[in-house]
Amino acid sequence: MFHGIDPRSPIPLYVQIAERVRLAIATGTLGSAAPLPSVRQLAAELRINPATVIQAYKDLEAQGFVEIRHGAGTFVRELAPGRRARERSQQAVALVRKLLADARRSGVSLAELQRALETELGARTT
Amino acid sequence: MRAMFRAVLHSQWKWSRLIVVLGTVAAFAIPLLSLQGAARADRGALQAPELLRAVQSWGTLYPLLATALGLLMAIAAWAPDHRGRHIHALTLPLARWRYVLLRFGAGFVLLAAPIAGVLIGSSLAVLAATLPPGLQAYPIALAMRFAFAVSVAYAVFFAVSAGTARTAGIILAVIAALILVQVVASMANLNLDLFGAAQTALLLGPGPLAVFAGRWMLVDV
Amino acid sequence: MSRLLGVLLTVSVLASPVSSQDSLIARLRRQADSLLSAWRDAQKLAAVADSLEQVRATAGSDTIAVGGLRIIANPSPLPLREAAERAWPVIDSLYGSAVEDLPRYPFIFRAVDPDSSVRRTVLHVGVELPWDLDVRASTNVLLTTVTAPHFDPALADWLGAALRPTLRPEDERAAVFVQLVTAPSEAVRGCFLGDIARCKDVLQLGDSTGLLARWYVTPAEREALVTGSFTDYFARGATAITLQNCRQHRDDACTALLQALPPGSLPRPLGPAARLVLVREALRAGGRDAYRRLVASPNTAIEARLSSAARMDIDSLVARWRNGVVAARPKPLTLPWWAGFAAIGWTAFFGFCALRSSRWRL
Amino acid sequence: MNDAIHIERLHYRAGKNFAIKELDLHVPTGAIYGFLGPNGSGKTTTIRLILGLLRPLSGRITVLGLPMPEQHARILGQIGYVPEQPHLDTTLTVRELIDFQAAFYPRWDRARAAELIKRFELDGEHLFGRLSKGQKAKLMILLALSQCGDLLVLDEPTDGLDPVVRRDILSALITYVSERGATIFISSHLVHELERVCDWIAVMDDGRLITEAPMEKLKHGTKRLVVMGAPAEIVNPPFRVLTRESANGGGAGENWVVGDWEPGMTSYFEGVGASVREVIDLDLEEGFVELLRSFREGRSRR
Repeated sequence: MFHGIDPRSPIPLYVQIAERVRLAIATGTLGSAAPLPSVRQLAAELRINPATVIQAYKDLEAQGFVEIRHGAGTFVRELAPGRRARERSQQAVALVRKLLADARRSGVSLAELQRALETELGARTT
Repeated sequence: MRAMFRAVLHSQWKWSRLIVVLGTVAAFAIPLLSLQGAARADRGALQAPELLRAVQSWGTLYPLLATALGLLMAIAAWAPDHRGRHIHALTLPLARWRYVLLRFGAGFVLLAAPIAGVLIGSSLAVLAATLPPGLQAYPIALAMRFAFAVSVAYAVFFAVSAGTARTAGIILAVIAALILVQVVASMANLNLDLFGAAQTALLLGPGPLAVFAGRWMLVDV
Repeated sequence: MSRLLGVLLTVSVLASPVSSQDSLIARLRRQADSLLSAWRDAQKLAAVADSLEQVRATAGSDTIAVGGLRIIANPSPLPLREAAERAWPVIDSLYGSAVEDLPRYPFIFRAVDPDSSVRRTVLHVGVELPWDLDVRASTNVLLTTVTAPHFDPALADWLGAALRPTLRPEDERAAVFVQLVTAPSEAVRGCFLGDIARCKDVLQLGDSTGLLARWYVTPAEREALVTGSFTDYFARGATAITLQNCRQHRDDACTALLQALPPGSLPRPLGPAARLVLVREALRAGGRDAYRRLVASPNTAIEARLSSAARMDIDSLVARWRNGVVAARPKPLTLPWWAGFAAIGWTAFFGFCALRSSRWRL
Repeated sequence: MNDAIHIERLHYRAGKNFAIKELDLHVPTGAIYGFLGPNGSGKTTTIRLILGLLRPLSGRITVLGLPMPEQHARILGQIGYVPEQPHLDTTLTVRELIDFQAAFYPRWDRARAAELIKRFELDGEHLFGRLSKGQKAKLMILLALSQCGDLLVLDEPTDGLDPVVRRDILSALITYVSERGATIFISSHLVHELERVCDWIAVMDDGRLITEAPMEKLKHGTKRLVVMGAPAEIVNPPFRVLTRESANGGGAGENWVVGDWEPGMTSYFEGVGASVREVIDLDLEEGFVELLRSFREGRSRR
């Protein structure tokens, strides 16, 4: 779930961790009330500062995704069904926005992008 | 403090095992060898003077052994530290002089073995040998003198090798200066006898080397 | 013819004085008288000179009289009075009654400043002493320069050293003890172990025939003696071969060599100290006038003189001597008491230096 | 002032050519404090001053609230130190070294030592001299951690080691920190590692501290800007101009590297009649390199 965390990217580590957890929740790999790895375990495994993991878990708690019970650890909260769908669509929007930024930087026009999308999707649906 | 001493002692034992064992064997053997002649009773009246000569010649080995032990033990105590440029010792959580004291004490504990070697060796030698009439054996006095000699030698070399290169340099500079002045004085034929004075200061009277200069006789009148 | 003439001449020469015999004899007598009177004058002159010298030496100096001692010395910081007070009892105990004639031989000292280079008139009488001697040194001077009442050559020969009063007889006895134990001679060892006859042999009392056999009993000793002290003496000339044989433990060769030594040069197994101690023992045992009896009959045998002085037979005297010596075993100089403390002190000092070394003080 | 290490106006001179001047350094308690700097910039010397191995000419050093070097014995009891070069005796075995160290530290944690020996697969009977570079580093880390110090001072602990060993060491460090909330003062050349772990970064060059800032502020505060039409002289900008050079490939564009950048600062450029075509993020390494270059140019210009 947390492979490929990149400390060199400008996005702070705790944001990346929070993203990954939200993605996992969205895709359902983390069912509701499923336990998240403990701060100590995750920090040691990813070799990052425990404070970063704590901050990521706090953000998730603030956004209502998880619930930190002191001494017992961190658990995914009961999510309203629509919440997961909304989370998935937000993920999609974020992906598209990133795609557009990359396209602009590499000078690809919108029309070409659209055509490539259709051929790619076409090939996928048949 | 006791645990620290045991740790320092163990490390120092590991570095100077060979020296201590060889030293003890030598210290045990010299008295026995020196009294070898005593057994030959057939020499009659000639036995006494010959025995005294033998004891005298073997006797010169004691101060040499004591100095060698002192020197080697001091080197064994400081060589590893010097190699690591003292970083390890300096980062230990105790006052610096305490660490030096531990090393100093550990050295003495290890030097107890050769001293015991002399004591046991000479006592055994005396028991085994038949002394000619009139001659007396002094094993304990000999062992005590050896112990003092070893401890003074160890302390001297310990101080020199514990000091930084600067202190060693200072000592060498002093000696060099003495030699220089003596040479200049002898060239200008002033009767300035520095070595004589130094010798009397060191050897005779309560000088540091007085204990080396005495009579190392296991058997005497 | 000439021979006849010669004879005539000699006869005439011989005969001529007869007439003038009495004139020659008279002349000779006159000459002898004049010589005699000249000699006497010279004697008187010498006596005057001596007394003058005496007066000059003693002029202006005070005399110190302690017991039988008379000391004439110029005023100086020399502690002569205390020295005399220390020396007198020892001298008195040695010479006993013979000290009455000591005052006739006063000490004449002149204290001089050893460092000054001013020229001093030569002193023919008395002794020059540096003026900075302490009491002990002055006492020793008195003891060594006291004139023995009756000088006796036979005794001196036998002793091999001058009989002097001593402040520390026990050191002398300790030295003799060391000789008794370490001398390479079976006889000496026998004496140490208690055989009085052997002691008399090694002290050279009694008849002095066949000394070699009695002094150096075993072949090993004889060989050790030859190789030890006579190697170069015998190495050259005819005796070289016998020396070689002696080296190969041939006892006859060694004995031959030793017997070939000129008489009296056979080294005595015990040094003079042993005999000195014996004499002191005799004088101590004999009471006040033991010394007088000792020097009374110079030409009788030594053991007779000793026994008469000590008023006991020679064997018991030698036994007393032996017991005194054996009891005087020297204190073993193994470790002076302060050496231990000095060593510990120096160890602590150097340890302290190690503690103070700069790296360790930060 | 609950800094684990607090240094004020530190002066130290070693021989003619090297000196630390006016060093002020604050390591907050509980932080993982990265100490970056090129070789010979005085990192090891600073660490030695912190540990009391060297005596400064002037200035005050307070470690864990205690003055150094007066209280060096007590402080060292609460510190785990891993030096740049192995400082342990080569003739002692691993077990002997551990026992030796244990005797000196009252808070020695035998369990942790045993657990680390297993985790690092160290053989107790091996002589320290014959261990590989990685094993030596692991042993020194083991000793430092087992001393249960509140402060770990690590002088390039993982430099020159293979990734596997580095991973083991870092995870052991992180576990220790999360368990005991200790402070780590780590000097290293592996910027990515520091980037991953540290929450504070200090950069030192030639005996002087260039900057000391939280990781986020340092990393996100340094940007490279592609600026068009900027005037030669700019008057007190809200950010720090580190370097300014014309873009390669001609044109009026210039590449600026700036520090203390806030997102809203592009408006400043409109004010001076210039425009920012692009704001490029820099990772720690690029930021570090730029910082050093600007510092050295600044120093050479002065």
